[in-house]
Amino acid sequence: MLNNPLDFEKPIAELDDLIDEFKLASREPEMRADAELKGIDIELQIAELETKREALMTQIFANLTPWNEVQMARHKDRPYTLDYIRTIFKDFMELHGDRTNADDPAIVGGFAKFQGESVVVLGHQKARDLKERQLRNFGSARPSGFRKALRLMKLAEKFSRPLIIFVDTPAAEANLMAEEEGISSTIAICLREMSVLRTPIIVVIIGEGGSGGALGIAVGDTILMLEHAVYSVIPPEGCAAILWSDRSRAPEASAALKLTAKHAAEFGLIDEVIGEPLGGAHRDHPLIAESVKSSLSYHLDVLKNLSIQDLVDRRYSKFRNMGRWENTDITTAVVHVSSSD
Amino acid sequence: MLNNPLDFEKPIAELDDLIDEFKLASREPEMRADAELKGIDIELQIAELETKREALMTQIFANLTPWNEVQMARHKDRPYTLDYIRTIFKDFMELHGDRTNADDPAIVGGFAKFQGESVVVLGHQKARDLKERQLRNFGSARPSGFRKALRLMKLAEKFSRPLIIFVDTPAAEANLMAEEEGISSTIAICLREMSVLRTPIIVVIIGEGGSGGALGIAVGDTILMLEHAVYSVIPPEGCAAILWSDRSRAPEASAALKLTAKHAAEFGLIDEVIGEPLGGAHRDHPLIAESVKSSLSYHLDVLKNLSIQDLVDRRYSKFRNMGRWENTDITTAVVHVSSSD
Amino acid sequence: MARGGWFRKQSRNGAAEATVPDGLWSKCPRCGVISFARDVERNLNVCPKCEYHHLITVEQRLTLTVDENSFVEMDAGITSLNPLAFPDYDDKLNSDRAKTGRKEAIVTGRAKIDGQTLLIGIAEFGFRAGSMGGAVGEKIVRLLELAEQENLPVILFTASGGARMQEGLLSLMQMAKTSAALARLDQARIPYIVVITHPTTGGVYASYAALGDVIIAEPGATVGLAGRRVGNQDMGAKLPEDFQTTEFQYRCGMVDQIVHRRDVRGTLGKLLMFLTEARTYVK
Amino acid sequence: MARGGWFRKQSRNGAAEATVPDGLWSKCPRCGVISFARDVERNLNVCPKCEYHHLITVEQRLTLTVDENSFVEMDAGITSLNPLAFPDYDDKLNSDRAKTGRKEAIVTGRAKIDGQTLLIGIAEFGFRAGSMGGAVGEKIVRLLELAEQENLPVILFTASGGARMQEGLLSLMQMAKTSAALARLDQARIPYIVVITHPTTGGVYASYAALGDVIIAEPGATVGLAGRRVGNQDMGAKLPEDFQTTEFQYRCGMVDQIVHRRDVRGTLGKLLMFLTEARTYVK
Ligand SMILES: [Zn+2]
Ligand SMILES: [Zn+2]
Repeated sequence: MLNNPLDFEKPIAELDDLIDEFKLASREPEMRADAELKGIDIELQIAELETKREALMTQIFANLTPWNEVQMARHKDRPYTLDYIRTIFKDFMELHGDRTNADDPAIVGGFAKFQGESVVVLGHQKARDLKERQLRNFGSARPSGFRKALRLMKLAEKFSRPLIIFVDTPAAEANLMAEEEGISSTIAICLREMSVLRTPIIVVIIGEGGSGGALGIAVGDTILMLEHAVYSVIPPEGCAAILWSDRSRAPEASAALKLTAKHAAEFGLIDEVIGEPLGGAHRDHPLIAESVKSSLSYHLDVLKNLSIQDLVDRRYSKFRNMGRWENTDITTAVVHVSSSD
Repeated sequence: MLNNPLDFEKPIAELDDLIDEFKLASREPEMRADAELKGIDIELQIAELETKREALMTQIFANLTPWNEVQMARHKDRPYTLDYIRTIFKDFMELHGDRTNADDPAIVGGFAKFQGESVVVLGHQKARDLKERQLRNFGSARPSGFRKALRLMKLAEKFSRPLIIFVDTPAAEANLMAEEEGISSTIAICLREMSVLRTPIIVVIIGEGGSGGALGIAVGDTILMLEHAVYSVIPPEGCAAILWSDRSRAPEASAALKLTAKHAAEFGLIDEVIGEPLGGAHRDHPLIAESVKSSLSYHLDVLKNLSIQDLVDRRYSKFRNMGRWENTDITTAVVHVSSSD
Repeated sequence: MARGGWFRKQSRNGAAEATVPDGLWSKCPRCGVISFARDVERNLNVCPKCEYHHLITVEQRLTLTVDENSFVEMDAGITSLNPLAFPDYDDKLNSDRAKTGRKEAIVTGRAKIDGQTLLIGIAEFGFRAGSMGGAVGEKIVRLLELAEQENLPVILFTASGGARMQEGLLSLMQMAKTSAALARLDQARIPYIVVITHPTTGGVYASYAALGDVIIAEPGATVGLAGRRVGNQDMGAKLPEDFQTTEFQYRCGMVDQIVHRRDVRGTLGKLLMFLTEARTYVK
Repeated sequence: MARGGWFRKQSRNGAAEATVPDGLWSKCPRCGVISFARDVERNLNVCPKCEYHHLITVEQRLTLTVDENSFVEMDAGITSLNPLAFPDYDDKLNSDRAKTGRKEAIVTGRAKIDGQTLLIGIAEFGFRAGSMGGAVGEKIVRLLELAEQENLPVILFTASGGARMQEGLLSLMQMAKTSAALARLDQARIPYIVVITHPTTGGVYASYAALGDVIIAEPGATVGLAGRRVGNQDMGAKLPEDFQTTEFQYRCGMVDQIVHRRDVRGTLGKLLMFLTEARTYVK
């Protein structure tokens, strides 16, 4: 059962409630007796409802709109970075502080063991209850968060540890203090330094890939993305505000922005879409963790077979070739239709 | 004439006033006539006074106590970093900002031409009038100042420009904001990074070399020190407070601390004492500038003849060998009586 | 007294305004003073009253900045596609192409300042508010790669609303693409100077605009990540008068010098001299 | 009820206090609670009431930290001279030598934690308040140079009033000397871990104590540049309750973890595992 069902999940939640009721009834002798008296076959009812539920699930989740995907990516029951760290990794030793003026709880990271190997893991951290959500600034990193992230990346480089990064943020913080501390400059420095970091980097977009706040820690050798995660140059609400001066038209903007995992893969901007359990990662934390783990494991092996120089050269080519454009100059006319496709 | 004579300079200042009066009289026909009437030979008087003044100068400045040297180093008429930059260098292009959150006016720096060659020059900046002194925080650098300094040092390294550094600070800032922004950490990082910076570094202690705040930008290949500058592990007032709970006993502490240029040279901690005009740098800005320039010129030529690797190795040895200790372990007994002497 | 031509259309984000009025008179968007258009132009399109730096065209910028006839454009034919089939984007591109006579929101090429050869890129704010899509990213990276090959210094004049929304995630990636090329330039120790002009925001400020070895900025420019409006909404806190301007960024340590338009050329000439001089002493 | 022995002499700077009372009882300098000395000792010299971490001797620290019998001391004979002929310094040195049985304010050597060999330095606060003179600097640099030669990780336990005033400028230079050796260790990519214990201030905090790849700190320690008193005098501003403590430095991003004394050994063991594991994937 979900704590926070989305609108389009509510029919499923209602069925779930009904099934639960029957299941309860089947365990209570008095209720069972009452049902038999009324000629109701509880087991049959449950079976029928479960069949119906499965059909409903398939129907709903096969037809998610881009806006539904945004909602899924922001789902409050969705696993967050620390959930993955706790399940996929061992011996997590969190490191704190940017060595400049703060420790930003919106980004967590440290050493950990991944399948017996020492790695550095980090990522944006959201939270569920209000107090912790505020503490984590809703996953919006401040300059100190990016500085901490960069510090951990340099540690990973120094000690030749693979870097595994989870991305889940609505955007970078952009308030007065963030501007005063150079949020733009800090992100830019992260982009530059990650592109030449001499250690393998795997990035997993697990929820919201919110523009520069996401990309600031997402320059990797391998970019994985969960099926119902989104990755966008601008929040759909902001896009709608610019296009139509109407934030409520975010669903339309979501469609226009092509911000789903499927699109990111089509554009060649990510390397793999990690499938989620039917109905989304939030319905089966252990299962999605297993999928992420096995994908990480596969890709880490691939990267480990490259020399460091190949790795860094390959990373440069990867990002250097992103983007589409054409050259209308007749002498050199060419259409560049992207990156890795 | 001095604007701000020190106590022990006052007899000289009084003579100066008297000489000025006679000189004025010699130019005023009425006063001349009056003097002749009274049988006073103005020119003779002036000559006598000037002889007396010279004797007094020699006598006073040959017998400065360590505390007098502290007073000299802090003299308000003494040339500051920007005074040297303006006279010794050309085309100074000041650069600003630590790229983190501030631009600290207590440290200035930028590109400049030294004898036709591009260099990076930086240093602590004090000031004379109260408003600018406050702006410059009396030459006490904040973390952002050290970050700016380090940024300029890295620019010097990147573009292979020699680095010329002027030191003149009572101490690093240590207030709440400085602690919040890691003043200690920032100084430590400067010390570490300067020791391996791949460009020649010449440091000139021009006034107050105030403990960590001075050393934080003073790890160089060649350390020059003005005759009346001081360089100390702790301000004499602080030392007196610790030893005798009495800051007014700073003169005694100054003697105990052996903080003069002469002592620094004897301990092998600096490479050259730059002589000042009789009575101190503040009595002849152009002359001391000329001396500093010629010393910089000589030492820069020496450094330019070294390979970068030799330079960096030599810098390591220089600081690695500073300090005195003995080994009382009978098997390896040795007395280490310092660095370069 | 004729007053034709100074009622200018304000663009949606309040940042852009026509730079040179059609008519005789020009009203300053900051101080409101009405001046002879010719006087404003003669003053390098800086308001004679309040020193407001009007937006200028790439041609005007080149005239102010590089040695006469020294500029040779590169990659002028590179232009955007509409990979997302984003509504109205094709029309907007075509309209901006017609309006500016440019194929994209940046012009790149080779030029000289005080006789010193360099590579230069100048944002065309009139083209999609200078925003960075695939074509802008490609043109910048080609410039940077050429700089590395030929060991030439690079100067970029920035003016941009940020990453170009209509190219979605592909445009966001231009931040990483340009920054990666700058990482290589950095490792090759090639000078890279940024001149921030009004306005420089969003993904452009959070990538190549913030990565200069030296960063100078024209006074009064809007410079920040998210734009003042966003900041206001998020915080409710009181913002300083000069929030997200050149002066604010200078105070916060992000800008080396605030340089009046009349001094930009001289400053760049001096910087090039400092940064490109032969490294005589390194053995 | 006997109360012998818990009236302890407070040192001038308020930082030091006798760690284990002679008598049966011990009064906590922070919370004032009186406990059985034996109970405090059994609790790793942490106050059972308020978790105040009492100063402990080098022997106690080694017992808590390294594998039994694994410690082999180095350079035990290195000791200070009195190069400035500073008043009373010789006497103070002799008295501290007698009191601590050590020749200097740091003990260095080779040891193991969880079977992993490392080089370790532990400050002896009882010797000249752990201050850094020429002998301390020399011992640390020897340790660091050996670490580079033998590719061994280094752990330093800090506790110091700063540079040792009585050696004047020579002691200030130990900041540069130790930091220069750490620069080389950094370039050689050898792990360097700092454990900050009460108190760590002045020139020690502004050099090797702040340069750890990882920095952990015991709770409640005084950690800062100039000491709370100085700060107060300079500013008149209201200071936070925890100004210049472990917790303050942690909040300001200077410390990776606040680690209770009972967990220091385990944390170090884990860190060594992470930092020294063979680099299998690098081709
Ligand atoms: Zn105006
Ligand atoms: Zn207690």
